[in-house]
Amino acid sequence: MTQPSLVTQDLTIRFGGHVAVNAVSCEFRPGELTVIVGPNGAGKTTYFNLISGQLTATSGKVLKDGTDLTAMAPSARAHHGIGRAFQLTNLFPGLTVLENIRLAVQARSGAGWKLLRRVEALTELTEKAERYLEATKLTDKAHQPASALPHGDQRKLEVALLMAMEPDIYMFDEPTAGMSLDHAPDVLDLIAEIKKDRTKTVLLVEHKMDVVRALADRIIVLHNGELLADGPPEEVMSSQIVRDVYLGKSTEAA
Amino acid sequence: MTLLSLTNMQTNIGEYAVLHDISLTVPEGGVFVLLGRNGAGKTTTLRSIMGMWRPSPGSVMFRGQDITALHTADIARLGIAFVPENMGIFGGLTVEENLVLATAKGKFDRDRLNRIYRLFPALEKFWTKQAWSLSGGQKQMLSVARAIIEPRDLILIDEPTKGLAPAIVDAMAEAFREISDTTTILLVEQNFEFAKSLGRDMAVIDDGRIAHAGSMADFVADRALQDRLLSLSV
Amino acid sequence: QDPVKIGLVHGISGHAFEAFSKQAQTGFELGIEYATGGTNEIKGRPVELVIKDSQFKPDVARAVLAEAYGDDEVLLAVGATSSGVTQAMLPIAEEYEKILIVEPAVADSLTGPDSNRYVFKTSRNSSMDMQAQALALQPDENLVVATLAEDYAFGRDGIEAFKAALDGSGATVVTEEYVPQGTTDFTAVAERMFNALKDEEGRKVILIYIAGGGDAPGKIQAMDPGRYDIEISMGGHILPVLPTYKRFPGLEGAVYYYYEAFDNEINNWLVETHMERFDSPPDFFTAGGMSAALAVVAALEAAPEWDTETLIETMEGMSWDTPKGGMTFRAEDHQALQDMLHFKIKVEDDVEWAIPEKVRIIPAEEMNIPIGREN
Amino acid sequence: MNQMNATLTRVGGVNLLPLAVALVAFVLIGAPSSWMTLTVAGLAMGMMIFLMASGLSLVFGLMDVLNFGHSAFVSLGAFIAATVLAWMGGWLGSDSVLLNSAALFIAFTAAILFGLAAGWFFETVIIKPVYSDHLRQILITMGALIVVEQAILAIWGGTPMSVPRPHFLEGAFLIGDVTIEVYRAFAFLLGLIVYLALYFTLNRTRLGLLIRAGVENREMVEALGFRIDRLFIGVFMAGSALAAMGGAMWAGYETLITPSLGAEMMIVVFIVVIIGGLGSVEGTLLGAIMVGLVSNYVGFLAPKLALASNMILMMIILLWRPNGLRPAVK
Amino acid sequence: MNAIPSTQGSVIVKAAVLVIAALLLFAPFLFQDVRSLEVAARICVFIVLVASYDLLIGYTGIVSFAHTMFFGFGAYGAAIALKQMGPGWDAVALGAVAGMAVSLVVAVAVGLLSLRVKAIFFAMITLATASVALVLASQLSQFTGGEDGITYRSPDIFKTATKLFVDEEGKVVRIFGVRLNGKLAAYYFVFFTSLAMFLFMLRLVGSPIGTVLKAIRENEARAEAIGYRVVAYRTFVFVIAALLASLAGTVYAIWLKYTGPDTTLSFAIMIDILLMVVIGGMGTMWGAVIGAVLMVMAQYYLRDLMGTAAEATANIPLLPEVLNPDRWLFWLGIIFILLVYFFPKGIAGTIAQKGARA
Ligand SMILES: Nc1ncnc2c1ncn2[C@@H]1O[C@H](COP(=O)(O)OP(=O)(O)OP(=O)(O)O)[C@@H](O)[C@H]1O
Ligand SMILES: Nc1ncnc2c1ncn2[C@@H]1O[C@H](COP(=O)(O)OP(=O)(O)OP(=O)(O)O)[C@@H](O)[C@H]1O
Ligand SMILES: [Mg+2]
Ligand SMILES: [Mg+2]
Repeated sequence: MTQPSLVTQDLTIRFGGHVAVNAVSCEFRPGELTVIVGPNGAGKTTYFNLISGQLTATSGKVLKDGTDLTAMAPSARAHHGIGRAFQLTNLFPGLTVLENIRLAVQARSGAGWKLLRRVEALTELTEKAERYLEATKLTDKAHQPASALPHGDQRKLEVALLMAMEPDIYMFDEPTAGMSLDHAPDVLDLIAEIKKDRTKTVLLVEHKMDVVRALADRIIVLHNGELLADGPPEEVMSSQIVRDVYLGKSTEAA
Repeated sequence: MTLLSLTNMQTNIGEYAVLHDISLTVPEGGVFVLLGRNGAGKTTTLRSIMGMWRPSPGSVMFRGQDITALHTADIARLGIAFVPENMGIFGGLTVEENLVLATAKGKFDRDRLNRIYRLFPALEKFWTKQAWSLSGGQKQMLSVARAIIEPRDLILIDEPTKGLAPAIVDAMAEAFREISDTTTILLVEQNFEFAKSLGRDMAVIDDGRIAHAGSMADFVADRALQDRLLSLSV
Repeated sequence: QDPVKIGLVHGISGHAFEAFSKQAQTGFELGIEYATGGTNEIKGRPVELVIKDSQFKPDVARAVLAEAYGDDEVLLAVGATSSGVTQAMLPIAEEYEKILIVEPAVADSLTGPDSNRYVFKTSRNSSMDMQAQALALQPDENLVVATLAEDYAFGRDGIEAFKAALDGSGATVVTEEYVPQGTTDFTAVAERMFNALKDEEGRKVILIYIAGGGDAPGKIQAMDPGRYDIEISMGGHILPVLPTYKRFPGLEGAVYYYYEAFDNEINNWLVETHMERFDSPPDFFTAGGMSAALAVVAALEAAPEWDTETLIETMEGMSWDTPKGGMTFRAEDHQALQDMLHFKIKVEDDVEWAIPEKVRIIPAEEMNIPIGREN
Repeated sequence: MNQMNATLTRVGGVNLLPLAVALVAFVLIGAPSSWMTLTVAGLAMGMMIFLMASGLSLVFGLMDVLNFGHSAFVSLGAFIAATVLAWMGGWLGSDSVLLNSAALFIAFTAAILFGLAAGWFFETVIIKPVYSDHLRQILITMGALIVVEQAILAIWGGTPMSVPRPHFLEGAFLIGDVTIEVYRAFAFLLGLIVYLALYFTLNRTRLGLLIRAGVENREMVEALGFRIDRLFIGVFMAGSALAAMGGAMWAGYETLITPSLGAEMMIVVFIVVIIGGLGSVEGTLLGAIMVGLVSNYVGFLAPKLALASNMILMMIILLWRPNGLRPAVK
Repeated sequence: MNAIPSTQGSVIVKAAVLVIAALLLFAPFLFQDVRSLEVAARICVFIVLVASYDLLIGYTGIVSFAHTMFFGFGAYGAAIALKQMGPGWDAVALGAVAGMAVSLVVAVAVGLLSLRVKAIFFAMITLATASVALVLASQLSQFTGGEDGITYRSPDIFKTATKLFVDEEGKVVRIFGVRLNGKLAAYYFVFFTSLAMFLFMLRLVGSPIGTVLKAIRENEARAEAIGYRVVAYRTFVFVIAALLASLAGTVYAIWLKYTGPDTTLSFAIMIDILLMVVIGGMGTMWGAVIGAVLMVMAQYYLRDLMGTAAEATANIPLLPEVLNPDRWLFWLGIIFILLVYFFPKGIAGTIAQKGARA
């Protein structure tokens, strides 16, 4: 088995008296797509926030390829290859779609501090950004401001930003929420594509069971901030406890 | 009996024409589902009803009264509630305060409150927490709770199930079914399973026009139509 | 005949002091009228006033003064109201080699080392204010003083001048208090001064030297210094402020001008004309503006030629009459030496303001005003 | 840090801060009569600042509108009250306390009425187009400030105007060696009344909630059936009226006023609102009292530092609590 | 990636700026009166000052009230050096460097300490810092001249009496009636240093860092998440803007030969800068040019214009009162409100956008 690329050790955060993520230890490996499920408020997004740095853990550690990221700022973690897309759309609303993506490409390339080069002169950046536009089928909206996109396209742009960061660890937080049935497959195809690259690690939060079934290599279940189950999809999904806390009766329906 | 009717509604946002021609009749009682791809104009339709965008030309009639030109607040006072796509919760206020504002007199009806607690236990748990710190799904619950804390004639709901765990989705379906006896629900939904289980009537919007309207049962039966309008084949 | 052009550079917009500038202008116009006997002509040439607004901004003041000298070709210029603005204008006079008469700005430094030989100053300076103030206290061994001033160069220089004037009289200064500019609450500093003075023997005085608002005297008075036999002393003020002096009957101090105190032909004309035209008596800056105008006319009439060098020669040491008596431009630094008024406040119910009644005129010779520079 | 804060909250929280400051000052000052004089004067000064700041706090905190024009209302209130008082010189001069108070009451009412009208005008014409745009708010209200200041200059002229005071508010009570100015006692009472009125309307009604919600998401409050536009006008009018009243009160304290009076008080008012914490009237009161006390103590103990005392206080408090002492929104 | 996409409107804006640049370049020859040259020089300096402020407020969304403080550091640096050491380029260089050094230290300190806090608090902290600087300038009067400021001489080549070129008779050469004297040299010194700084800023905002700044303004948290260290970038622009302001201060000090609180540090200038940024249009360097030109012109000429208008309308009741030149600030305020109201994006921004729609 390959070395784990991302490890969380006893990762914990409390808000006042409320423990949102409670001593979660987990290892993630390249080439593996892990789906994180759990009821609303289980701590999934918070877990992501702890890994990518929007929140700092009360205790516990986050390691990427052996490097301790726990105390780093989000930007530093991004440079260590952690990338994530947000559950609630989180873009640069006043910039165009192309500019949004180019920013991510530029961050990756480290060109941010070039003071006296004109942006236009850095054609590689633009070309790369255009590739991601194409991959997410947003090319014809390239020059619209992000704020004018309909919800579904904003979700796509959110994903495109993550892709453009070219991280080692991809974290998707309900990427297809609110996407219509004709758009969702585009995004799912992209995720499947990343999965094929055996050097990348993918974490996915998703409530849609068909998506989970189609993509997951492994499922972990969070409940009240604790790691409740961890294992291959069929095994986890059929366990009684998961049915009780998460699925309700819709398992029968589906 | 017709509760709400939209006639030849055309809405522009800035310089963009978004709705081209929307005519729709929503009967009283039950759940009316609006379907359509991303960007089709569903949200815009709901906002046009609420008076947040102004259709022109076109008109919105509610219980026989022309509400096209009314102020949003006055429309709401007619007994119409709105659950927006982005949830529209007040992050700086606590869960309780969010709900207080949605009541008519500033006081809770105990029964309704208990029902909401049952439906969304998280809200009771985080009653005094500031809403911005809730999880995505909890915010969605709060937004729906705000709409049903008072009896209303019509609720406009924009994609309530997105981000909700399956168990909660079930509970919500249950709740909608329950209140739809007395309250009409105009539901925009991408989750076809959910929509299918609730809807009595439905319409599909495509590119700012009504592409299809009819009963849900007929639509469910017609696979070809579904494929064409919603790309359900995947 | 070509007109004689005279530039008036004052701040007439953008600051609460603009009213002072307007007084100065009115005074200047009246002065020209009086001195030319209403003909508005000097040696047959009509006087034309070129009025410029410094907006109370030093850079603007420099530009408009340069414009007056360079483009409008004024013979000489008069200004300005604020000391900082005037300070900035001084080098322009030197650059254009034309005369600048400073009125009504007060700072000593305007005739100090950074000034130049093209600058003459008709307005009084801070040293005069403070020396007169010291003399009005009739200092002797029995006098104990606590001083209160604002904490910046103007305030500190004033207190220095005051102490210099007390030197040798035997009076003591027990504490010097400085408050930030714009202070409105004087409780703390009053407590400090009370504490310093209350156990002293002799005549106990708090000397207040605050140019800005804030009403320090009133607020200190409200704290009842009388219970420790402490009296308040301060300089006089412009008319709109004098109503507030009604709270201090019997207060003694020194002031630049009060219209009833000076009895001479010019002042009588000024008061009469001003009453007639504006229905109010003339104030500080009206008298100041008039003095400047009288200096200009006196110089132009005396000078054989009107080129700058001849004018400077004429004006150095020149004496002329003003509403407040004779003034003399000191040859060394071009400061006009002048008399000051020692007053005592009298309150009369039917007069809107408190009257600074004349005790005596302090003649210029009694004051020892330091020489700012050697021209 | 967390623990420290927790202990603090248990014993009364930041509300005790002024008490702590006063205690420290007592030890440092030594002389009880001086300390008492300073403390009482500081409290009253705090109340006066609160009166001027409350309107700003209301508008700034609840509606998230940064009204630089606030100081213009303060100045206008001062001038209007002064003018009315001058007209009623007869009543003021009389020995009857009743006539005295009547004149004062009319002057204050005039200022308040004017504030209401000006607030209405300001909201509908100037502020409405720039809600939720901080920068443009700062700018447009700054423009309004220039206009109003110039208008005051045009109407009342630039020379300082003296403000007659009713007789019964002159002078001081003398208790032992401690002096308490009558006018300060009056201002203190006025401030207290305003505080209580604000506190009850904001905390005992849904009004405060509504306004806060409206600031965050105007559309949604409307979708809940509230006419937020009318509400905002109301709040704005109240804020302006408070400003005008604060100005009227300050005019009486200053006795000699210039058109720049409002602008001169503005920095201290902003400081108070900020150290108090955004949006809470309680915070503003606390901040005002802290500023009043600290500046008096520092002025007595270390006059050199007096100028910077407010700034230093603000920096310390912001470093300790980046959102101010008692922010309404955490 | 310019602030303004290339549209018909933005072409108009750029053309206008080019015309302004040309007018400024030939100003001494086109307008041969004293005031015009003062106005032109002030415009040059303020363009730099406003553009550097726009880097903060327009491009990064940082509201600072301390910009005049940095302007003042540069001006006082040069002024004190020139005063103490006498007129000379060594004094200018020393003053400029000293001013920039102080600006650098203060900007880094303020930036690192407080750019993390909420925008409004940052604004307050800068306001506090700036007022402390103002107080210091007043208190250290033995160096700064206190409220009255200091006058001094600038290098000899800039003296009006200096003849740059002489003809056979030893008289100063004239071109188109303009004397080639030190005043002219001083003007071109101001013009070209300002131009250089402006071009530097233009390049800066067109560089990748310009995009990053805008991203930070739009959504700080997201910029951090995709890998930009927000505090570092913010501090960096804050420092750059401070250094440029400081240099502009030095240039202005050399031109004015006087430095005092009212020409450099005062809050009134801060407000002027704000007004200029807004009138011109935030987030576009071109806007800074337009804003500075209009405001400075208004300051110097609106008054005269109103005087003329008041005279012209002398017979009509009321109007002359309202048009009284002493009330010019009143009108400036009104114009300003209308501008913010109708041109929310400033003149440059609005014109550029108009084109985009057409
Ligand atoms: N503020 C806006 N400015 C410009 N265009 C807008 C704006 N809001 C919506 N649109 C456009 O209007 C069209 C319809 O949008 P709408 O939000 O109504 O779609 P929708 O059917 O609700 O889509 P989704 O399922 O993604 O929510 C889209 O093409 C969108 O680009
Ligand atoms: N900053 C915060 N302060 C206080 N509580 C928080 C904060 N962030 C999250 N929480 C709480 O932590 C819990 C976990 O939230 P989280 O957003 O991680 O849930 P989630 O699993 O992503 O749920 P969902 O599926 O609804 O998005 C919630 O109860 C939430 O209220
Ligand atoms: Mg989540
Ligand atoms: Mg939608």
